[in-house]
Amino acid sequence: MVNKTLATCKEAVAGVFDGATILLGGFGDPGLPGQILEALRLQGAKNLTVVHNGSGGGTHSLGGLIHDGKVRKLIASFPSNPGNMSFQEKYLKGEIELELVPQGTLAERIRAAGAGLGGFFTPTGAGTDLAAGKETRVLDGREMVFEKALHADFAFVRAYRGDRLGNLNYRMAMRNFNVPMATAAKFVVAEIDELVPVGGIDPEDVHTPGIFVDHVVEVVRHPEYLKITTEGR
Amino acid sequence: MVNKTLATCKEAVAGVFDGATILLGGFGDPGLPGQILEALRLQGAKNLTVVHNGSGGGTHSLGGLIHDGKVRKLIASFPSNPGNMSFQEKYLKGEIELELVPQGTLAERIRAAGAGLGGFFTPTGAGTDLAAGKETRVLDGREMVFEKALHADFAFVRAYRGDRLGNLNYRMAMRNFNVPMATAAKFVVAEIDELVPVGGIDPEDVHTPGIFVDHVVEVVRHPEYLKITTEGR
Amino acid sequence: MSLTREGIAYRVASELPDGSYVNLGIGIPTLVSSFIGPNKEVFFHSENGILGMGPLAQPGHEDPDLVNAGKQYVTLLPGASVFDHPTSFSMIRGGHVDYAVLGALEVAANGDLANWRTPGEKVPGVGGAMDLAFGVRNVIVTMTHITNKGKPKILSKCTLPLTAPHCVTHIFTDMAVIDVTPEGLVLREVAPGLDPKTIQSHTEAPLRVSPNCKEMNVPANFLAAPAAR
Amino acid sequence: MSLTREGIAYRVASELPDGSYVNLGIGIPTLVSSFIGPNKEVFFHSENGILGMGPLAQPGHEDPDLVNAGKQYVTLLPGASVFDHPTSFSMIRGGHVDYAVLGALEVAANGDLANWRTPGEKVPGVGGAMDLAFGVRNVIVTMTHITNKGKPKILSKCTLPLTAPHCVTHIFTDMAVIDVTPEGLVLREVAPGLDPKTIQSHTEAPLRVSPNCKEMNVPANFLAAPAAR
Repeated sequence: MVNKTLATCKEAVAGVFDGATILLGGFGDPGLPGQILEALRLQGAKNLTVVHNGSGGGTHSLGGLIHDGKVRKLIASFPSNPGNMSFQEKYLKGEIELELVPQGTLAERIRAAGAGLGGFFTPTGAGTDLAAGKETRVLDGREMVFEKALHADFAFVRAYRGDRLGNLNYRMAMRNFNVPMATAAKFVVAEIDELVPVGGIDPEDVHTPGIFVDHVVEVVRHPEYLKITTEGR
Repeated sequence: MVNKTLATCKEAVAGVFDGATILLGGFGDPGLPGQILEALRLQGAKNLTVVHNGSGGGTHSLGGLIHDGKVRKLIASFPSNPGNMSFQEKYLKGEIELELVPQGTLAERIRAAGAGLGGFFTPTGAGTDLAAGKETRVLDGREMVFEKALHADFAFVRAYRGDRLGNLNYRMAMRNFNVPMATAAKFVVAEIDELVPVGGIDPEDVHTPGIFVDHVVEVVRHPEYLKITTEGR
Repeated sequence: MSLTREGIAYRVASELPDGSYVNLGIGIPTLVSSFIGPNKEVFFHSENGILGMGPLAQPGHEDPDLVNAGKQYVTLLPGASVFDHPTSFSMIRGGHVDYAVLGALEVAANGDLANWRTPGEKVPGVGGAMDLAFGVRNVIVTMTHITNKGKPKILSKCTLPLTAPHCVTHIFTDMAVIDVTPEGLVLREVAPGLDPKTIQSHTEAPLRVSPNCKEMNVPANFLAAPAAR
Repeated sequence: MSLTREGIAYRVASELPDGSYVNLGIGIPTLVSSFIGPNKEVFFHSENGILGMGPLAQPGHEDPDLVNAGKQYVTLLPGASVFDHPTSFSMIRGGHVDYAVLGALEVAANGDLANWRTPGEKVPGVGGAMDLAFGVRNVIVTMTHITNKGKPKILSKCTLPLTAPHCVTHIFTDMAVIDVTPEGLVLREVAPGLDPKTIQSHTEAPLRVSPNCKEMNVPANFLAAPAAR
């Protein structure tokens, strides 16, 4: 019988090796696999290339990974949030490399990798500094930039419900980068709020089918998360 | 107040002009906008380019459009079903042009158009007759073929539920080509089983957000459809 | 007189047609949603995967899984939908979003937009700004007409790195409403009490004055003395 | 003895590992799903947007919105999901589907597959065949070993237009199980009563006989006299 459940986040990150490329889902808190990230920070792998919309913050989770010097390179669209001091310090000291990618291009490059495509032409960025040196051609009457698929060794995502087959369902704005990221890595683990029996997610409500997912790990939301719901932020 | 509902399928096709390119959703019966198609056949526009997975059959709906000589060109992946006599006869007489596209490439070309991308590289078809004369390059270690976005003037799709804002929800295997097609034409109309009040589709169950849809038209399923459910086929 | 930030947002809100799909950037643009009256439906898009976004969540009623692109807790209106990033940026890049309302550092007479990289900025970040500027049909810029050092932001040519060339269609400032046309910038409205000559004096790029140029219709509580700038 | 169509399907079914994701083509491949025993879970994918497909619907219980790639009314098993074409072909082309079981007209020693265009065919159709052949890691071909005119289908080089080069990994026929390896075709199993020499005589491409080559383990009711071919 197929059983993709893991008991702990520690198991989820056990295989991460030095130099690995990691897709991290989430946009802000929704869909961020915060507890897997914290386990990853404690696991100790280094020289990581991390793909995420932002750069995290604080000293735990993604911000912590960066703070601890485990991230060699960040591929992101908006790493410049004023709260993300660790990234900014390391970046200004030249201790972390940054590949800055427009948000839609970042999502599409990840999707392309999961979909087996080699790359695509997008109008976004043509003629700007972010397309400097990139191949362009005119398609549908517009100048477009060639962007390559972005593959990874690991993807860590966060969903709301999951089952032992790896089927995932997201709440509200949790889907964001998680849906494409779950398709684009060799090893995919989802942090979930609730493990449900097979059939517990309606076939029409499966947002990430289990074929894309290697493991699910059920966690209790971190108090920080719960605080938000009751106190605001 | 926004109201995208139409009273009849006739209104849905009123604007179709000679020489138009039309995306037709559906795969087999599920998701096929059969009654809009029948209205289109009666409307009389000709020299149409039709994009659909197959070639229809019989003398109504898509098969009828072809039978009546309204289709100049078909862009399809599987037009060769033995039942589709009209297409086969016209094709063998040279009265209809065929652009044969692998099914996944067809879906992706339509999606690319809706997503504002100019084209993409896919491994599918590299080195075969269907990629003859097409640009190729090696990406991710594989030979890949360049395929262009496929735009259209009209898209006709079929969904299960819809609201006056154009939000659509599909049942079971109805999504197929409808989801990408609804994004890729200048004018998009959905045939639906049930018009529900705004808010009647849960935000997480909207499969085609209303931003992509110009109109919805509620229809009672054709008896042919109902026959299938009670008698099988 | 010049418009307050709320005044600019109010004026933009009255410009958005019934049934339009609109993405609001951070800053003044965020304020626009408050000024859509009850007589029209405007659908707000957030690039992290929301269409039909409602007001900010009331304190104590935040949904932890529902934030906007600025990471604020928001609500959904009836008829809203949620989706993933590829779908969200298909809406933007595919030309389905009708209006993007964005802040700007500089706008050029040809519609070039610079809003993603300031000169002194040490860490760059682009987010969805380029996708919006390249993908959306109508790009409305909202900003103060001049910098806080009194320098014009509407220029013959941008000096900062571009977000996108030829993308801005309308400029709404505390002083004026300006359309970007193939023939250059056209002054369509002026703030109450200001005249076209004054606007031109604060604008580096040449302005043509529309034959229909008029004073903006903005409630008095959204107006400030020029000194307030 | 040789295997019936059901026999070939039975043998393929026993090859599919627990937990594998499998797309079945039309013809003999469709029969495979009937022979997955209760001791393993195999997930069937249909390219029109279904994962976790169950058996054909019982007459009178068809769901009009649920067909498979062959347009037959099907059912869903618990844990199934439905999705659109782009997602479905992301699964195929992106290498997420573990096995494709396909029919073939010709297979070459290097794994080249020809199964989409017959010589006399007047109207071409490709469907999802190329996406499957290019995208899926393990491509299992099921077919009769020779044509109904007695000619071999396993050739040194395909004569018909290719579906994909170098894609076939395993060949299951009524006579044999053959693996496609970098060193060429390796005969792994023979039908009961047949010997490698007989198989080679019906195979144009050269076969290496695996040191572990053995008789197929197939129930007697799935075997037919060679004359039945």
